[in-house]
Amino acid sequence: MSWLARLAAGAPAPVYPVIGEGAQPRVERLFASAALERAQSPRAAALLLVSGNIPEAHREALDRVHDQVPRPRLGLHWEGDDGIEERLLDAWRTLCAGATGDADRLPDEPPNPWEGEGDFGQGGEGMMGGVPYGRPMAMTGEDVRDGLELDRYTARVGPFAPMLPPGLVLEVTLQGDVIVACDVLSPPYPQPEDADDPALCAARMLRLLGLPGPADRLIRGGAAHAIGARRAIPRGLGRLENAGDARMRFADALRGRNGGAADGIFDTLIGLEWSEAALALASVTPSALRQAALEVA
Amino acid sequence: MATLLVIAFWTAASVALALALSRLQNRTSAPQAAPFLGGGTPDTHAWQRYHFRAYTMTLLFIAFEMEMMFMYPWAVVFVSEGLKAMAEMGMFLTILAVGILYGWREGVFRWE
Amino acid sequence: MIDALVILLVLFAAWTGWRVFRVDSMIRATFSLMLSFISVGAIGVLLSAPYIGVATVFMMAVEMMVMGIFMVMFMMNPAGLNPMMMVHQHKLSIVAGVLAALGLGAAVLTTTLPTDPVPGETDVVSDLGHELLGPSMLIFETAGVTLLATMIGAVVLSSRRGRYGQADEGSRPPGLDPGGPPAGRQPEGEGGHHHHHHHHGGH
Amino acid sequence: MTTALLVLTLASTLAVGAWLGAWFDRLAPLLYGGRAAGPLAPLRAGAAALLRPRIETEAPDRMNARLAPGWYLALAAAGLSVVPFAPGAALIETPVGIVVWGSCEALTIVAVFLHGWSPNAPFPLIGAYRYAAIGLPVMLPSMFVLIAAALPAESLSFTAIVESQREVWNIVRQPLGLPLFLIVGLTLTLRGPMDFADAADIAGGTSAEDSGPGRALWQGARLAMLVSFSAVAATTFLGGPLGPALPGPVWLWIKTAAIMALTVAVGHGVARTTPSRMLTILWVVLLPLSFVHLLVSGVLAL
Repeated sequence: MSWLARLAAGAPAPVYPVIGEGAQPRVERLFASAALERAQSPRAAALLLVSGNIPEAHREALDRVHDQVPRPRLGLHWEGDDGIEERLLDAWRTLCAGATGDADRLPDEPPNPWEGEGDFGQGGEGMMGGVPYGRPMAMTGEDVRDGLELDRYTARVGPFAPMLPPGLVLEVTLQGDVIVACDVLSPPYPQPEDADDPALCAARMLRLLGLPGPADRLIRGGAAHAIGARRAIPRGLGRLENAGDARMRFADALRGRNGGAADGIFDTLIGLEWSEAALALASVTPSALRQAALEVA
Repeated sequence: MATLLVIAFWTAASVALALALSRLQNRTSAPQAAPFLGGGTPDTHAWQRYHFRAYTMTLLFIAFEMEMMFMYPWAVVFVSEGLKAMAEMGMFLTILAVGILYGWREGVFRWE
Repeated sequence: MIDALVILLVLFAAWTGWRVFRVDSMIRATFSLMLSFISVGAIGVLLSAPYIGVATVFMMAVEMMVMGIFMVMFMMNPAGLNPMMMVHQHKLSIVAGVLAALGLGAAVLTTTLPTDPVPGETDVVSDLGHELLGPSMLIFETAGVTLLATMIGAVVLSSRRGRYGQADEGSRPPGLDPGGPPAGRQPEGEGGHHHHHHHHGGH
Repeated sequence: MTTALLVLTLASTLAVGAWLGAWFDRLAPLLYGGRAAGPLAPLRAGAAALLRPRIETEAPDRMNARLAPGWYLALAAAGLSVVPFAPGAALIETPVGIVVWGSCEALTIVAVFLHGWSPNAPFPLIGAYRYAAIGLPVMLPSMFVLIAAALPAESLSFTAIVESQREVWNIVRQPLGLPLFLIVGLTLTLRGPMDFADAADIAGGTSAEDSGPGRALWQGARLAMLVSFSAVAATTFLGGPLGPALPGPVWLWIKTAAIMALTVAVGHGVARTTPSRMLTILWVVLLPLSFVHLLVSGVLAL
């Protein structure tokens, strides 16, 4: 083992958590206290922590996230038993010692066949045509805000996106960073009642506001001392009938109160900028969001 | 001249470091290279005619910034010219503040 | 030594300027142009105009950033994923370019330029400041008014929102031929979908 | 000879400062009752990142993906070069020091934008454009603050700005300057309330697709920029290398470390609002404040 590897083995294990059914509260509590690094994307991780049941329909998405962790990588399953921290640290040390780790799960095929087509083999034709490097280019369309008809980018985000609740798959169409169309393809996974704990709900908002320290403290049972957390949320964002807006729900969660139903939350997303949309979704409890998603999905 | 040589030296050193570090690379498979969307997939390339929402602001900004460039030489002679400098720059800034007020009233300092 | 550096910088500026038309990506083209301007600014520094030289770098950095944003917004195939030709009307542009270069070069070479070396100790920045507050004051204040006009013009032309409602309300795109029907997508009738309270007047 | 010594001093200041900044980041949980990490933690994290492989995204702008962290680091080094380590001893002794630093700030926007543009992936792209929207107007308070500091010095050079603080530091006679400049620093180093490039709601933004050595270099460059910004702030507001008993460079290091700690603490404790609101705040609140700051500094300088 080189000195670099020995040094690296002492670092907190970089983990990307994949949260399945019923695992959200325990994963959030694990990362609030353990000496682990919760990676924001699989690119920054070496370990993939899969916790809870993943439905068959999301198997491919799981494999994709798994493959996006750079090799050498290791995937671990966790069903809530003790000693997960040691298991993760052991796995990290094994990787640092030169283990080859898990192989890719998805076949090494481009999203569209393209090689050898076009003048330079790039797969495209003309200015905008074909599938250069395996994908087509975005095309123009209507906008909901200023009427400039620029490109619309459509993608499915989730079910394991770090800024969305686990299990939620949104098919969003963006113009720039503003959502111009949005469909719920799959609702968030069912979670135990514990996931609606106001501390966990407020901590999710704090994380989106760039305050992981206060968020961890809140989960461990302390008070969140942060400057401007409530005022950073725009007034009127994600306003629902009988449930106020995101700022109010956040203030309620900090006071230890849970919000009510979230019906209609997905309709408020159209026209929001991406970070506003993420805040609006995080401002309602997982159970309420699941109900709202089941109604529109 | 020393200025240029020093900056050229730092640039060359940093670029050399960046290139040296980028040589350590694995072969990336196609699913691994796909953009990260939390398990989801995109329809198209991310590069697009990107709808930048603050475009009017950038035009205003350029005009304002151009004006700011006059202020550097002004700052150097401010103390020696005294009130004259103060009055002149006050006038200049007032004219430009009108532009900012106008932009604010038209609501350009937001995501359009 | 300074001569050699100036020549190197001139060559670099010309090369990056040429790259602007040879790369496919708008972003690469934009920042090639920025590098070209930066070397021109560096030449300014070498020619004892430190403020003008460094200010050029400063200005060009932000301006090219803005230009890049607009280039990507409005150009087809902005990242050059499909190879393309960055120039139109080749022959005309080559002729125009060569003529302009020759003309400007001739103008420089035939003019008897003043040989008035700046003493090393001169504080050129404060000279510039005194100039702005003295003989050039009118020009300086005129620049302020001009920039105000620029700001207002930019807002009027590009902002959709405004105090008196949407800027494009009731507007129609011009026809492809004089007096012809409006080009592009037609405004929808009143029965169009008003899902987002979004007016479809004239795209 | 002096030049070689200054180059060495500067490089080691950047390296040691980057380590210190990374450690401050790991001490920040203490503010929130969490566990702090030891001084070796930054080195361990760096080694861990260096050991990981680099991956390449789909059809990336390969050249810019590789070079963007390098540009960022070069800008941090160039910015630090205009800071005098002892009265009159800057690596770049130029009459237009604050304009050189301003250019470094402006080019930082370009470097961050290129970092987000180059992977051809949605979250980095959103981060890049957001950063451009916020970073550009942040230039304005920065220019106002540095111009205000140049008024009593009657010069644009940092050496003269240091000299002008022999009697009283700028933090006393220009009280609004440091808070405004801190916002600039948070933007330049992608931190906390001004981290619109690498935010959590876009999975790490411009670095969402980074792994391995490229990631390590990007994070290192962020920390190097923190050092440069803090040194510039210490020079502009805390008298730089001026101070009794100890030699100039030591004073500069102490003051730089203090500003770094302040920046890190603010970065960890202040919430980040949405980019649209931040844009309004910048133009409607911070820009008028900068006007007031310049006016007050001007009246006091006369």
